[in-house]
Amino acid sequence: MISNHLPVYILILLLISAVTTPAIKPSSKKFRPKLVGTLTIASLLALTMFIVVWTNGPFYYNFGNWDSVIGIEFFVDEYTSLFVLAVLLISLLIIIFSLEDILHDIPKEKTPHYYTLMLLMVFSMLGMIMTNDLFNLYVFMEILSLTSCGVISIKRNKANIMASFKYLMLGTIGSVSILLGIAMLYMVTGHLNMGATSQTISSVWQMYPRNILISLSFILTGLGLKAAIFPLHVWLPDAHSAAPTPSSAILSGIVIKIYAFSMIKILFRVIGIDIIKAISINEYLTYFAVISIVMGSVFAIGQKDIKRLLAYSSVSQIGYVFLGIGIATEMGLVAGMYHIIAHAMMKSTLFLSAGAVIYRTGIRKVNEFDGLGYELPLTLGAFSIAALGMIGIPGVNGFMSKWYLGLAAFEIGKPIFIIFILISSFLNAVYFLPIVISAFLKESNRREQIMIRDDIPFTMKAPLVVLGAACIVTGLFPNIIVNVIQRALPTFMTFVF
Amino acid sequence: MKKPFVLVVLTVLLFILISSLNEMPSLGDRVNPSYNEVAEYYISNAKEDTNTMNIIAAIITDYRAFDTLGETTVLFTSITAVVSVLGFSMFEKKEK
Amino acid sequence: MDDLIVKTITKLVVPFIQLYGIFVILHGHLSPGGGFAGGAIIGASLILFTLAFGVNHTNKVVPPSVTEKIETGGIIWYALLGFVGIAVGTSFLSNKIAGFPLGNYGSVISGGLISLATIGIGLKVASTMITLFHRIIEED
Amino acid sequence: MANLDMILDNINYIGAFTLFIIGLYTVLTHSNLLKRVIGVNIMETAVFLFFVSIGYIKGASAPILDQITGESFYVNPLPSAMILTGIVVAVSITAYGLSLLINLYKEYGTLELDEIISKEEKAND
Repeated sequence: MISNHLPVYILILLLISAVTTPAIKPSSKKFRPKLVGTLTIASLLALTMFIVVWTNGPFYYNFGNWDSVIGIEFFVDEYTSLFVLAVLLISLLIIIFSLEDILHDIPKEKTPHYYTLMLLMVFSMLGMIMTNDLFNLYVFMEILSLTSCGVISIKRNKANIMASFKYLMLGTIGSVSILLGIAMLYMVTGHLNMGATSQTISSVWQMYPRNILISLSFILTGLGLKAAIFPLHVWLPDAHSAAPTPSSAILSGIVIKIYAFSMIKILFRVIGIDIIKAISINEYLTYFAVISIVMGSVFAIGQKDIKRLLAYSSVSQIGYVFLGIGIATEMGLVAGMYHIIAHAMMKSTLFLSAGAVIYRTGIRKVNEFDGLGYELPLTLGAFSIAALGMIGIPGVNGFMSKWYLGLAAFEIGKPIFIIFILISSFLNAVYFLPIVISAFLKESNRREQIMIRDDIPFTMKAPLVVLGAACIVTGLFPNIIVNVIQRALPTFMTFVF
Repeated sequence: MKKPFVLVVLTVLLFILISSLNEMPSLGDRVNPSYNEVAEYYISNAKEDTNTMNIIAAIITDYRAFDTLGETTVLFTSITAVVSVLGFSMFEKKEK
Repeated sequence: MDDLIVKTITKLVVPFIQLYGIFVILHGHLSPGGGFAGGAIIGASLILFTLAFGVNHTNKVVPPSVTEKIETGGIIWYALLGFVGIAVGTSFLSNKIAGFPLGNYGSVISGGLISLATIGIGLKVASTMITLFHRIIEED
Repeated sequence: MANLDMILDNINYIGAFTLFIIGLYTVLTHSNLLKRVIGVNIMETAVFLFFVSIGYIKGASAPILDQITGESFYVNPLPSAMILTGIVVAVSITAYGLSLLINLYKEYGTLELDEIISKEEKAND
């Protein structure tokens, strides 16, 4: 199976284009096509990888042809390739959006640095999804946390630098505790490869139970800190509201989901389902998730600034993913993984449309949104589609993940989770609906600037339309994603090496 | 008021960590689980796999070479991030 | 900073430090040290040079455009070494199977991919240290 | 409970854990931002000490095969190889954190968090 070098081609293509971006002057004509071209080629490669995996099953890729225990190994199964494809497509749309929007935030000479950081961020995210080696996961996580702080602090005003410093400090505490957890796992099992570790853990579990418990708690706190679960989410609102729009879209939409997916990989592929049930870690995960769902929405209600409101709603939405992981059954995982992709689409649409509004009218306060629907029908249309999805109206993909979560909660006999999901949907409605209503139904005191068609540049309208349509399509036909997850589930549930 | 609370929590955490030490494989003895067939493979086969004397150089640039590629990328990102934060582009020069 | 004694001593010492740094890089696969340690030594020697002679003097010696090319070149060089493995048909970054000449045991040119990659890493670490140091120095 | 030889023979792990807790304490409670960067560095060194001392074997020598291939007894090379990568990561995070601090110092003139917060309050009201 060595003939299939696709993962390497995607990663190295992104790396080389990220490294050569500073060499091209931003004013030259080749600058933009090169950026968009790299990501389109990478998405096509990801599509072929998905087709290859869909036809003849998951494959391992060993670097340097070493045995999987000796060298580093990539493991690409159905869900990984779908997630890689989704990440690449959404980043492509976000970068297309940012071509015009970023010029408002940073001077033109700085754009090469910004796009290098963005491409390196996508490179490290794909690395984290595909790797099957614990230390390699840590190295990619470091690149991701460094670039995500760099992407915030590129707009050099006081709020950004302070938010990015706070994010850097808390993010580094998270990754240091994850490294300590990996070190403890290595101390007990002697392997860094995920498959080999999970095999040795099941045999060594009786001898060193406390060691594995402590290492697991370090890893979960580190990942929870980086994925902004409720008690550890303090850095997220400042970071995501101060950042330029495309970076807050990619940060909220995809980056925190990558940490959630790494938690799924570590919990189900390294530790294994029976040990998790034995020490009932997933019970505590569900409690944290439920608190995070409710408290995230409660905080979001009181927000005035549109971006802070969306940042707090990300905290509550990541709670859905962790609720799916905490339920730890087939249906729970399906719900969690489905919501990872569904929320990536919805949150990117919300942040991009909020950015378009700020780009055109400069309005950031939520209560000044009345009458904007006439001025920017397309932008606010995409915003309301995604907002309805977040509330959970059928037909948009948000509803499907709540539906699967409800089924999963019902399956394990805990209907209390369904009540919490309904409460949070209600809370979402409390803070999303007023925006949509005031945008479309209220008169705007800026009547005189009525423009029937949006006059935001085409490169900003196209991503919004595509993302809005994607939300609806995956909402109406969820099996596109669910079948893929169903096929990938055996690798998580009973990962026999 | 925050400091003593954090101090207490951290000393409790330290106590838990150190008290759980005697269950962990102890330091420096030959038999602990991390010195398994993987480590022995590196030591015994490094000579004919890579023909080098320094096994650690063999590990970072041959067996696990992809880690070091990630490493050089971390170096590159740190430069880009620092330059994007500190770099006084022509923009600021005109202001000065 | 432009004290005469410091200048003369740096003029004497810097070449030897750099020679030692290059020695550590080239013997990366024979003796302890390697890409990172050797690069740090060379970087430290250039920082000593900047401290003694001031930033703009070093900028003439090691202009920013050169350091930028070394950084980009370092990663491209590493990826190229990896692609040799794919070109030959084995997987990315493979050494002995990809037919790299392993040379005879114990000599400087031995270890195929290892010494080539170590040289690339050494230069990259050295240029990273210099650029970071110059960026932070020029700031205040 | 902690008899003396248990402490003595895994002193590395105890040292690593205490350093980790000291670093965590410095990061969480210090008002000066520069001290927080130093605290993060202490935590990183603690984890590297812990990671390297996993591979340590009493009486074993460094994993460099000497010329006369005497069959001597080597330390586990994998953790020390991994730490090379970790150290470079720690350096780049500190470099980036310090450059952020330089910007903050130019904006606020101070690195004390409470002064920054009071300046912030004065600024926006």
